[in-house]
Amino acid sequence: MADLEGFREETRSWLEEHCPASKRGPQADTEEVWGGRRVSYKNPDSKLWLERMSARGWTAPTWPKEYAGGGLSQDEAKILQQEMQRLRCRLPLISFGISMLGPVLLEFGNEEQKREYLPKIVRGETRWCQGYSEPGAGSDLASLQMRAVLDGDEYVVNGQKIWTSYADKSDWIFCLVRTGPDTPKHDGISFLLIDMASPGVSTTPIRLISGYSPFCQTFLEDVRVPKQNLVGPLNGGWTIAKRLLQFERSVISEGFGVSPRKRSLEELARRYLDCPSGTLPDSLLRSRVAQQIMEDECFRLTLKRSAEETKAGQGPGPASSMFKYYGTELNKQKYELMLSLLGMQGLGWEGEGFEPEELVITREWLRSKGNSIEGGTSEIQLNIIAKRVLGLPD
Amino acid sequence: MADLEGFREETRSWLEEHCPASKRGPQADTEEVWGGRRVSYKNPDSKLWLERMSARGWTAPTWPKEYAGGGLSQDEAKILQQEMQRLRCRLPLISFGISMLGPVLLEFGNEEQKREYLPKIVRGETRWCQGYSEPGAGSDLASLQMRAVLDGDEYVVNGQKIWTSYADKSDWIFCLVRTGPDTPKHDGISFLLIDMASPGVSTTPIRLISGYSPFCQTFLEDVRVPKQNLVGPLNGGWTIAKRLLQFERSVISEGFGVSPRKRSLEELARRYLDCPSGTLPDSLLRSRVAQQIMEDECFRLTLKRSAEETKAGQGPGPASSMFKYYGTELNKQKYELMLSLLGMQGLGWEGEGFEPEELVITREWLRSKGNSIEGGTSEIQLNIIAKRVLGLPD
Amino acid sequence: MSLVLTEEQELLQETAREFVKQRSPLAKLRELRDTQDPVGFSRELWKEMAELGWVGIVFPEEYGGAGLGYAELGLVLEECGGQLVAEPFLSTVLLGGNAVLLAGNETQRKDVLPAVCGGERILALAHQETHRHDPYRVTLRAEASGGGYRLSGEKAFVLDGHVADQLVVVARTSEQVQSREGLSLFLVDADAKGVIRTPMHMVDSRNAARIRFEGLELDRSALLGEVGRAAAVLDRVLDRATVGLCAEMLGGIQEAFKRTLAFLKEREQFGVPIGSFQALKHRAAEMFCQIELARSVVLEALRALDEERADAPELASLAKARCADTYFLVGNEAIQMHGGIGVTDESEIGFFLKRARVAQMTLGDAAYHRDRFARLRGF
Amino acid sequence: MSLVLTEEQELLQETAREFVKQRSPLAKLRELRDTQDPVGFSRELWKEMAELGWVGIVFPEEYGGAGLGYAELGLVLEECGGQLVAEPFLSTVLLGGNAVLLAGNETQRKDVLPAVCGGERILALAHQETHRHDPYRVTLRAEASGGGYRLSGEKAFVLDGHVADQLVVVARTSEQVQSREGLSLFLVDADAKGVIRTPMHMVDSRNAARIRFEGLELDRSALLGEVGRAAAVLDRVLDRATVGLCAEMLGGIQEAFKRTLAFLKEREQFGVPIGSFQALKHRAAEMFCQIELARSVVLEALRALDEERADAPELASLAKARCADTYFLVGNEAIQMHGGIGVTDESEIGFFLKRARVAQMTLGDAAYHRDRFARLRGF
Repeated sequence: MADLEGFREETRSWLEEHCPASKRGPQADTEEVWGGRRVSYKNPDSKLWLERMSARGWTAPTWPKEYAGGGLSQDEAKILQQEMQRLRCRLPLISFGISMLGPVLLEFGNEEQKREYLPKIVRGETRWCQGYSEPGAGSDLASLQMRAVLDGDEYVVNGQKIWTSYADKSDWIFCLVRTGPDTPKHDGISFLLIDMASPGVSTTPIRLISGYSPFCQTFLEDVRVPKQNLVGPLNGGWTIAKRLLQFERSVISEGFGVSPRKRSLEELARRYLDCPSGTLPDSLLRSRVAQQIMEDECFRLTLKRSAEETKAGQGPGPASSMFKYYGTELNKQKYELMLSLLGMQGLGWEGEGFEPEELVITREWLRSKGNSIEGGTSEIQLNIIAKRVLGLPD
Repeated sequence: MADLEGFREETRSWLEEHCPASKRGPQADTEEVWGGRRVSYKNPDSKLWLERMSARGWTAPTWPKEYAGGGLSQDEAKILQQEMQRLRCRLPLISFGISMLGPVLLEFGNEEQKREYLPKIVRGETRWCQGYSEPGAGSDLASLQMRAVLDGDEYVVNGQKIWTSYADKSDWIFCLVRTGPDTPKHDGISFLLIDMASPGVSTTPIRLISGYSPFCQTFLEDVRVPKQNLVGPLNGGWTIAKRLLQFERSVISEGFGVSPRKRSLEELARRYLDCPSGTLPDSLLRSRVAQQIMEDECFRLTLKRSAEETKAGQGPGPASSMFKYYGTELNKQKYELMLSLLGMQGLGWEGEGFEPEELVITREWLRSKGNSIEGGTSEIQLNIIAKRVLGLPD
Repeated sequence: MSLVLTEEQELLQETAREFVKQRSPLAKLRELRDTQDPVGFSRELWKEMAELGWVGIVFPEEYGGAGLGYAELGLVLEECGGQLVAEPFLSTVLLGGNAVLLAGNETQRKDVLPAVCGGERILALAHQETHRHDPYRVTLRAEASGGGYRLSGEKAFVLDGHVADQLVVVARTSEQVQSREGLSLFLVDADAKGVIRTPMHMVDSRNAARIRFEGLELDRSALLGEVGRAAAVLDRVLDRATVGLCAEMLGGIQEAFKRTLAFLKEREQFGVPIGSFQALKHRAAEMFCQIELARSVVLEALRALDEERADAPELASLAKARCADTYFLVGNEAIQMHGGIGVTDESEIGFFLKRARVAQMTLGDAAYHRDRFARLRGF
Repeated sequence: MSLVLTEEQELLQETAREFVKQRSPLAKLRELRDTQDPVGFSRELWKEMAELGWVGIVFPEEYGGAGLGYAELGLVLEECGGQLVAEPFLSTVLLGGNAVLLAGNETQRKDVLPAVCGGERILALAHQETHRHDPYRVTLRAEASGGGYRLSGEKAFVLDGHVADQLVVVARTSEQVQSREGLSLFLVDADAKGVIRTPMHMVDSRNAARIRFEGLELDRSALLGEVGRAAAVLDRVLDRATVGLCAEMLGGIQEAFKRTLAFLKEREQFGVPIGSFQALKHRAAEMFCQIELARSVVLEALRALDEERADAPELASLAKARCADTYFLVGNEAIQMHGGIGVTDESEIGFFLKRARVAQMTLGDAAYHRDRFARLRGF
């Protein structure tokens, strides 16, 4: 304990000294740093902050030092997080490499792969995206068709991925590919790392109902991939795929645990019910606001309890399906409530008649509809809970 | 049209003359007449009223006159109903024979059976009950096990039925029995009429959570049934069974279209929110009351539309599943709302602390839970809608 | 009158279905949106609809209409709703047109309605002032000035107000805000000096306007109906418009459901159509029930308007609450059941969700209409 | 303190589970009901529970208690809730006992609490007057009389009031009905002259009483705490009782769900276990999520009581609203999923539905606690 307190003090003073003032407190989405070859910094402090943090391995605090990670214990990592929150330090790097690929490489990668890829993730040098879904393989991921055929020392990859987040901005993609027979479907899948600068890779952004385009279609045509880019055993990719989905679900559901910069529901209610203080005048909306806040609170307490219970260090289990399911449903419900509060003012698309904040809420309301689909639909999560947690028969 | 108006006038004056005053307006459940061998009349007028109505065949207005029915057209029957409502005449007879067995006999019975059974139904001389479900065959009705084996001119029947409504008070039972092979399940079922006075028939009432016992377990042990009591072809009972279920569903759902004698939701709200007039003080409960009344109204309008659309004279189709499902769910929701209005006063079981009306509501709240189970669960109704109406694949 | 269609009505329904399919499928709305069409609908198409007699369906023949009823208009609106047709039935016929028909004097009717029925004049009703439907909450003032009136104040979410030729403006001539008394209607040329319009681009790709009246001077003849007594007319106009909107919503609900059902039968995962999964089946069956209820109440409400029944206001609220909830349910389920495809702009299914949300709030959401229903019932 | 159990807590949990299973399974409640037991629980069993130290868990050792916390009491209540144990934790420990502990002077505590901890004395809190929970709505008056007070008025739904040895009565000594000010507590012998009790038999087979006070004369020493200032204490008592009730509800919720899951795996229709039907699976998974949430908030609320945190009142309301909704959901789904068997009295599953409904209303339903949460948050 004494050691931890010492660590807390060191950390605090290091952060106070090294976190640039402009990287503290709320910031715009456009200031987020995702790294990669094509990174550009709107704010030079962002670059500085990333360099300082990654030099200590603190962009990936619990990864081993030998792979450029922070080498921190869970307790130390928590302290780091608390101290960053205390100072309101922004994350130096947002990265699917850190949240999704890294944990998988640590568990399934060989020594060479860890040494090759992890440090570049820690330093934000490589931006990764995820090549899982295909047009015919959504909820039924294992029916995927992208084919990788060994030709000498290289795999030749052909096929199409869909829902690749930010594929158009990424350097590398981790892909599920079919290397073995179609049936049984799960047995012929491998996990392959592909440099997107390879000839034959192309991407097209997908426009969503919200007007945003965070996803792409990704096409691979005769793309040649060195065979050492295979992670885990040949045709053994499904185990890795499932593990990674658990990490992904945790990311998505954690995302809904807090919403930092936006106006709270209570603030929105006060503003749009025209009631700066005291009891809100519309009993029905007031009750819905209370209910939503209470449900969010219950969800937060459940995340907290789960964290305490799994402190021992296990990764996320099937319960991650619950968080993914419930978190996204709750988020959709919350946006519906916001729209009810804003009334017609929450139904603009663009132009003068609406405030920018209102337009963002409308767009994010539409965006929220995808949360219960991406990363495994709500229906898939419920299936997983029924089967894995409750043991209900097939 | 002129004829119909003539019929209306005749009917009206006949009713005015012949319907005893005590059989008009609200009455207690205990005054309901179910007929049968063991009938006893609390009120002598009830007997008189039944005799007068059945003499004209108006207990079964649309059945052919040759079977003692009223021989009325659909339009005339509707007029009779309207005129009875106008005078608030009570039904002279409540009978599963009229609502369930009769229509089936008219469609599937042979001439002898019609002549034997229908007139006694019309006159309320025979009280029928339904032997469908078995302990192992609820939603999966076709897996029933009660066996009937031909022995000379008689079937020997062995097995157990459950959920037989008022079996302990009935004279005859119409039963689904297995006469053929188990697989395919549907092909070995026959529809058999059994006199409950036969040796080997016994019943035990089932106590429900509401404290009521409207259902029984019915045991048949070596019961001998003349083979002419078979309705329709041997092993062809499943078609009849399904048809009868549609009639049953209509009965159950129609039951929820109106609730005559009870306090309305608005009256309950006024009483238990202590607000004799004006706007109800609890906005949330007021909104729920409004919503319930509105949903009941939508349901009523849908029953009405369906009646208009099927006026041509078809029997109830798969849409009856919708009414059964929705009507019972709505009814459950309504009782939950009543309990919310009554507060703790709606949670009594017996004794002084509660008014009789309150205790009835509590019991009926519990009773309502069974509505979405008996006569085919809500889940079964949804399956039927999905398959038969929406054409979704198996 | 029966809920079962007459032969004439069936013919009208078929014509409307065919016309909408050929001339104004959903792709049209996307095109208008993507080309950032400043009008947001097609004036030519509107003229064609007028020539087919649809624009004037409910107006008396003496004003160029067909003298038919809401049962008939409902059929057309239902078909339009199925393809999210953006032409101005709601603004021009149901709101503006009805205001002139019900409140106007003979001169005003003769001036406005034939032009409306001919598809030449677009109207809008400028009533709402805040982000919430609240018909008697009127602060825009009309003050006596010379022989006429001077209008000052602002309206918002005036449907099609950005292109309307004439506006029917609800103004306060006396009493306090929120009072049902003291309201008056004025017929105003939309391009008059002192009328400043800002377009509002809505999420459903339709348009409305924020309109400021800066001391607009009006002649006495601009008054529509009796001074200070507009509420009774306004109620009737809003009821008709609400029921008409519900018919449109019903069309959208049914179409979104139809497309979703087709998708459930077609889309395969795990080697079977996803419509074979029982959880989705049950949800689809539930939607079916809700839609059947919506259909019943909309048809009854249309009938009540035609029969000028006393329960028409109640039925309007019943229909709107029901359609709002049902469109919400179906719009959301449609997206979720379409999965990834459902959230792409490339798919048309998202357009229904967007329209559902706007239609839900327009002329009062379900909570508003439940409250109104309770008020009408006296509790 | 952690949400993960300590070794001592695990031991307590196991002991409680075993004891309840052996000595007080659900069948016991049925037996009490069917024999129309006038008490409605077993005084002997209550003594045994006292001997195990459970009755006094949260009371200081100086009054015969164990000096432990709500985390520990919660474990016992959860196990009791699983078998719907009817013994008087809520009335005697959480409500009555806490009132004496928080408001009483040393003499009063010494008189009452050791007898409570020993399982010898049953208490009840007579606070509610109408069919709805509304803590400051007190009309029962205590008027100064001689050196003491005279109590006149009526209480209803006094839990276990039909057999309590002593009553803690909330009375109005000043101010208007509904005022938070002017409330006082009195400790009254239940068999005193002028106390007229009518038992109320509730649907969950527990009992309460309607109690009339007909000018009951009390000595000055009957006053519990400061005159006119009882609200603050009452709030704390109700919060503790609410959270305790939630722990009991959580136990019932979990047990009803466990039984339903077992039934889904066991019961076959169409040749397969009904738990293989996807629609039921999804509903079961949904329940699982709701129950996990309920569990989290109950554990946090118990912890907040032990840490005497400022957010304890908020958490009490959060827990009650959540448990009320979840017990309602699970109670109803349990019946429906059990099918025909579920609605028979022979099955035990219906007992959970009945208890769910009563527990839901007791000490305020979800609507009450959502309103209170909003008030506590200031909106």
